[in-house]
Amino acid sequence: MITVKDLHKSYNDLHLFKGISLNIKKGEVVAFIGPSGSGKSTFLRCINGLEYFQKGEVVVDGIELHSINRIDPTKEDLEAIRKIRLKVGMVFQQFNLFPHMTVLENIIEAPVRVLGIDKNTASENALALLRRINLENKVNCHPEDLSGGEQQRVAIVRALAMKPEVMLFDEPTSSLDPEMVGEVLSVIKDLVDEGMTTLIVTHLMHFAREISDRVVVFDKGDIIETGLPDEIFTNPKIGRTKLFLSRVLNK
Amino acid sequence: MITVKDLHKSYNDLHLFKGISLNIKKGEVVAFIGPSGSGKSTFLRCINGLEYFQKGEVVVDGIELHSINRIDPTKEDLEAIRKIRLKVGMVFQQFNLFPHMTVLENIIEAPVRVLGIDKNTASENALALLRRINLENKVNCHPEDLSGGEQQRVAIVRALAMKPEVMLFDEPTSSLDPEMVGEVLSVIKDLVDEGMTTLIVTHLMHFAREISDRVVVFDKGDIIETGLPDEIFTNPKIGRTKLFLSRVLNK
Amino acid sequence: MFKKIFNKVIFILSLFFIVNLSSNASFCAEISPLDKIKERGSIMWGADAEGGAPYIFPDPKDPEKFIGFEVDLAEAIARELGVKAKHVQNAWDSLIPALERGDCDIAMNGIEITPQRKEHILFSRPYYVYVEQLVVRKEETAIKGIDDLKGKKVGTLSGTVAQNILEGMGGVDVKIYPGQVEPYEDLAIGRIDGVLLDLPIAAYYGKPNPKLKYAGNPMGEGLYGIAIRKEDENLKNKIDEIIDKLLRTGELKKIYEKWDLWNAAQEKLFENIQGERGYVDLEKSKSAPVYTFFPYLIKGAGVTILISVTSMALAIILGLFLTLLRLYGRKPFNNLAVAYIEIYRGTPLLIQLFILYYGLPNIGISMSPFLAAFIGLGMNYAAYEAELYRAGIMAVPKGQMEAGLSLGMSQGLTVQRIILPQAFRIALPGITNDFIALFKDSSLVSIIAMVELTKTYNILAASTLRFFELGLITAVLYFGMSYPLSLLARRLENKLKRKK
Amino acid sequence: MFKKIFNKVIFILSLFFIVNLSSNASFCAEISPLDKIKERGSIMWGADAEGGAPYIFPDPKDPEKFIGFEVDLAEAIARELGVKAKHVQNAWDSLIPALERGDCDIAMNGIEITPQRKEHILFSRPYYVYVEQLVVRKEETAIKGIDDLKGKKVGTLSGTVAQNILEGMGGVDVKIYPGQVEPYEDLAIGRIDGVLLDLPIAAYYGKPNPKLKYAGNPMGEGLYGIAIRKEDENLKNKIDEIIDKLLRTGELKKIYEKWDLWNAAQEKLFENIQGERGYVDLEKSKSAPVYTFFPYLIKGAGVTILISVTSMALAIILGLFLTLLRLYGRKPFNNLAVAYIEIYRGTPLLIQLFILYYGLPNIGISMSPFLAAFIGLGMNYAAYEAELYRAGIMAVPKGQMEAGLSLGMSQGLTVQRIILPQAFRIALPGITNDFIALFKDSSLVSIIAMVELTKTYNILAASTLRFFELGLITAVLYFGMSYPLSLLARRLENKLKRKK
Ligand SMILES: Nc1ncnc2c1ncn2[C@@H]1O[C@H](COP(=O)(O)OP(=O)(O)OP(=O)(O)O)[C@@H](O)[C@H]1O
Ligand SMILES: Nc1ncnc2c1ncn2[C@@H]1O[C@H](COP(=O)(O)OP(=O)(O)OP(=O)(O)O)[C@@H](O)[C@H]1O
Ligand SMILES: [Mg+2]
Ligand SMILES: [Mg+2]
Repeated sequence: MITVKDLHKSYNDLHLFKGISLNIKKGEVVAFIGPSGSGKSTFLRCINGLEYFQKGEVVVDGIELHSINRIDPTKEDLEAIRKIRLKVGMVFQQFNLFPHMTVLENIIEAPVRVLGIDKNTASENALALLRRINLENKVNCHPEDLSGGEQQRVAIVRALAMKPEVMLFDEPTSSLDPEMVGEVLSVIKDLVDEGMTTLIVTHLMHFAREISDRVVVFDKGDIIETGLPDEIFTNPKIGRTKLFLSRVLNK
Repeated sequence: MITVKDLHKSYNDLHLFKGISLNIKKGEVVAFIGPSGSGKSTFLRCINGLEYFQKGEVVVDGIELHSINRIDPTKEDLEAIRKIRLKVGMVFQQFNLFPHMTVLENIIEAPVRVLGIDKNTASENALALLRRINLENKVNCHPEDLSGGEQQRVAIVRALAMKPEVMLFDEPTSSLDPEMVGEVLSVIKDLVDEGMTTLIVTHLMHFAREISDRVVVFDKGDIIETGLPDEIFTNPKIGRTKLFLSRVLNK
Repeated sequence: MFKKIFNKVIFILSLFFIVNLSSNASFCAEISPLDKIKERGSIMWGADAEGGAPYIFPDPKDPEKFIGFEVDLAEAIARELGVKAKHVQNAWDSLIPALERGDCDIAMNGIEITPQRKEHILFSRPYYVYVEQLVVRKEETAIKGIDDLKGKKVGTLSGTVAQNILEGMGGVDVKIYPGQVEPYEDLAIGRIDGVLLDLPIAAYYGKPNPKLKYAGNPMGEGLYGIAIRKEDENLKNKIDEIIDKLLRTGELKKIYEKWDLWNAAQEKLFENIQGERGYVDLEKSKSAPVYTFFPYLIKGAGVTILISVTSMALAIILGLFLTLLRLYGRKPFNNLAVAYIEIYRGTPLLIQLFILYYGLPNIGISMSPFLAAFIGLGMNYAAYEAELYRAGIMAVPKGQMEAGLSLGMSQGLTVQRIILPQAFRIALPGITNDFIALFKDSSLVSIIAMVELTKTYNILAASTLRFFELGLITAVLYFGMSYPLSLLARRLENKLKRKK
Repeated sequence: MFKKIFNKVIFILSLFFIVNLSSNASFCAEISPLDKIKERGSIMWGADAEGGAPYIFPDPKDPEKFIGFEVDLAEAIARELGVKAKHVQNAWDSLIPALERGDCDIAMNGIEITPQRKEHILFSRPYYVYVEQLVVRKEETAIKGIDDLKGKKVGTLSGTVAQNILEGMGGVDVKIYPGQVEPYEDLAIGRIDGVLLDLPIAAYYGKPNPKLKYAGNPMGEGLYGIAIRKEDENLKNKIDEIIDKLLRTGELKKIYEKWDLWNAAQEKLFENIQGERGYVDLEKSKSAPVYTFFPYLIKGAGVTILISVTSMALAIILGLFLTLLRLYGRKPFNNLAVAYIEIYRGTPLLIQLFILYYGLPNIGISMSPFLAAFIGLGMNYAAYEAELYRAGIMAVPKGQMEAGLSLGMSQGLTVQRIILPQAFRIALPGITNDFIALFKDSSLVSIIAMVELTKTYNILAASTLRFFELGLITAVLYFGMSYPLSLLARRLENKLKRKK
């Protein structure tokens, strides 16, 4: 489904990725863990073309993204990115809700405008999702009137409403209480059961272990280890992973 | 140190706090837990006068805040709020870093301008704190070039640099990997040892249990239970708390 | 050739504030009824020697002395009063204000007797009768006289009797021009259907043009009277007596014959008229109270609003297009947008209007004044709007664009649905600024024969002399246009803010 | 009284684009050397009958006929050529363009012989000598003549010989006025130290003022010549011959005596001069190539920049103050700021300038032109700036203010250090817009006797007739002022954006 090959990415003088590769199969759930600043968010952003990269290749469901020229992309480049984005949904670390729209409008905007779904149908779908995560009474609020956790949940629902084939979650539960994390988890699990490929950046190890088919460990812009969750958490191969997990799991 | 008496707070038609009271002693570390949207952030914002409340009283170190008239506050009102804010630091859920300043400038701005600390001294203090949380190589970056966790750490350091007597942390570790949580935790612990009163909103139960002297449980704008961490986590009195914790702790 | 309008705008402005200045340059400053004149031994009469022959003008034999039929008349009157005549120079436009201020005892300089003027001053019985001539295109057959003008476009100068006649008729589309050449030009190229002006002007500018011809006989007689301060009733009576005597003795006729000004129309002077006749009939509707001017001023304000609102609409749309081209357009086009913006911001609006209205006909594109004003103002302001939108768009956090894109929305759709609504809120105060500035800039279009509020004010003030009253009303009207706009903008702002 | 400048601005603009328009109104359109004149049987001579006596003006006995000494001279010349003289009417300003376009054969209407004009046309040998008179205040003792003017402020009209004389002297602070009254007014109230103008003007406006007196004798003789197209060399030679003959036979003297124009200065006509003498010596520095005008234009541009930059500085600071008052001020004051903004946005800048410069002296506050321009423009633009800042401030997320406040920073400090820098970045394109508009609006200050770029252009163009060349240079200069501003703003924007 997703193939990343020899990805190189620099921010000005910070050479972050020095050629990393990863294959993700359809329907797989992959958890990305690793210290803050190790490049997890950047990796997700490269996959849906929000971040320009200097070298390498990203292939999503057969559509190829090369080192896109962000300054003057060709028509085909733009078309390719657009196609990828239709397949790939993303939940941002900073939510990026639309401040001039209500919760409901935030959610139905893309389904109605892009997929051409009937407004009523879209609203019903949105309300169903909102109900599951306890937000049905906030449908007509504007984002600035919501608590942090509420905003995060709206951002998740907004991305899910597009029914993408791949979802990129960037710390989707950071502002959620554990109770709500469980709720969100079950929503995601349902989608996974429907065959959605899922990439999740998370700092909650138990969450990563529970939900994922595979765990990818980032450190300093490099993938230092990948493996089954049980393997990684019980028997990490790499010293750095061991160190990271030992500090984390002894709590 | 902090006394909240009969606090009433409404957002438009949402009557959130219907008269809540709380006493916090000097040097105490209090953790606030509870579901998303239950009013934890609002409670902290009322304490340092960012949020106007309709009825009640907040007393911080002898300085009283009444139901402040936000539309046309008197000179004394403004003076009282100002004094409280000098004693009370806050780390926001959304960070609110200053985008036009570098990391270092963000941190030394208030100490230099408000406390009149020499610029060099302030920079050294800032660098010392940054080094502890692994950010010394980002001092000259602007906030938008930082990862989510990096931004959060800068926000914490910025508040701590003012050496307040009371700190309000609104989910200070939401974007941090567990490793970094430990680091931040130890920074906070040091300050607690120096006698700083600390109020922390958190969704990490183990974090709450480890750091706090007391745990306050919010639900739907009400304080449903307060008690020692061990008591609360092992033997909660209220059914709602039990429910909340049972879902949370069985992970 | 455009000096007239500017002259008037400026003069009227100056009237408000520098009334006292000109007194240094004038030669008398006493307030004096009939007795004072005798005591002083001279009657001060105001006239503008620049107005020219045959009224009053420098004697070629001795340029420091003035001659003219009005000089002769003034001397005859003075003689009858037993005093000497002393000329006081004043710009024509300011003769009556100068009279009212007491700079002179009477004003006599081809001043028509109009009801508006009679609000402020007394007039002696008329001392001369003059006429108007209609000019049309040579091939014109439908217009044989002034009665055929209903529904036609007819040009004239501002503040003239001809204008009053045309407006008094009703149903005529009157075009006010700043200078004497343009109406005949526009007539020749077909922009208007006729020109009504004083016979001498028609003779000079209209007659020689091979494309034009006279239509009908001269008509719309007007009467010249001597202006006297309201309170100097006894002076007026005395002067009426004198004119009567000069008429009866034939001395007045002799003066006019000397200056070759006698004609059949002058016989009217002998009729027992009280000075109210002549074209005054046409003006019955315009009577004293200020509110009678409201329709005219409000019509002017309406044109101002029409021009401003339509060109602002153009500016907003074209500006938006320019911004989008600049920010999201492909290579050569975004630079074209930048060039457009820099050039249109960098060149004066006046030049742009001139090119549109007077330049383009040279290459065969002839626009109506309204179209030229609309396009000229709109294209100019579009450049300014474009920059304001850009500022608004840049202020929207870039996460918003990313969020839209990663929902699969195209860039265009994201801009339309996500970026622009937020940018608009930010740009709104600047847009309001420009809209208000546009209300005032729109007065520039009077150079292309549009009569908007400023022009209407000038015209009314020049013919009624109620500079201050009308000026106040005009100022209130302008403010009344811009302030609701401010309020509206503020409300919109608040609404958008609440929705943020 | 202000008609002159506007007249010129407008005329010059119109020249660019409607050259062909006036040909309909003029009476001939053939290009003809000496032979053609004879063939046609008449010599077409251009003159402006509006200019007045004693040059050419309507005959009081028959207003359709023109008389004047130049009419007599034209007829004498025509008679010598064996043809008839035919007058072609043209506004004075456009006589030479009309000549060049072939609307007439010669132009003769008090046209001074200047080197600039000689770039474009030929001049016959001079046919008249005229003089300039200096006027000072009655109590003035230091200035006894033109030589005492160094370091003094001296008023004159634009495009006159007097101006050339004053500027040719160097070290004199020359103030250019739009009309003939104002320089003497300003002289009387002490704003300037002297006025140099043609003797007739001085006699009319200066002499009668009890506060003023003549200083020294008339001086700075100028020469009138007949203008002839460059290519009509043989016509020029023929006319020189004729003037020579008229001088020798005494016929010219007879004409001048008839019009009372003969005086001692005319003896100079008999000297074997070639037409280059007179004040021409003072003008040696101004020779043909365009770059010789650069210093003048650049000085004008300098004044434009000085006014624009200083008033923009005032606008920025005052605007900031108004915004802060509006957003963070206590009860009555914030409303005052709103009122200021609405009123200053709602009223025309021209009125504001007039109040400042011509209105305030009535209550004893007399400002220099520069001060009035600075304050007037600055206060007007401050209202617009205030709204732009407000827009910028409102666009900063409210979390920024909260973060500042909860760090213990006072509201003022937070605004200063946190809010304003971010707001400025957002408001910058709008501020650039206004700055560029200010460059153009600053040309309005020429009504209060400031000579900035537009005015300089008008003056130079009127005296050299190189409308198009100079117009192009002026346009480039304006663009050269606004474009770097745009670039600078863009760079600043990028810098601030990177720092965001
Ligand atoms: N400005 C506002 N206007 C209206 N309602 C608001 C506003 N701010 C917060 N609320 C509502 O008040 C309630 C409490 O919000 P608060 O931010 O205090 O919750 P919280 O406990 O911090 O939640 P979280 O853990 O998700 O951050 C929420 O239901 C929220 O929707
Ligand atoms: N726009 C940018 N310009 C320069 N450096 C950047 C930029 N964005 C991110 N970085 C740097 O790149 C590195 C990786 O950032 P990234 O956001 O991918 O980290 P992350 O793994 O998501 O961390 P976190 O868990 O804290 O969110 C960080 O060191 C960050 O400072
Ligand atoms: Mg991240
Ligand atoms: Mg919260």
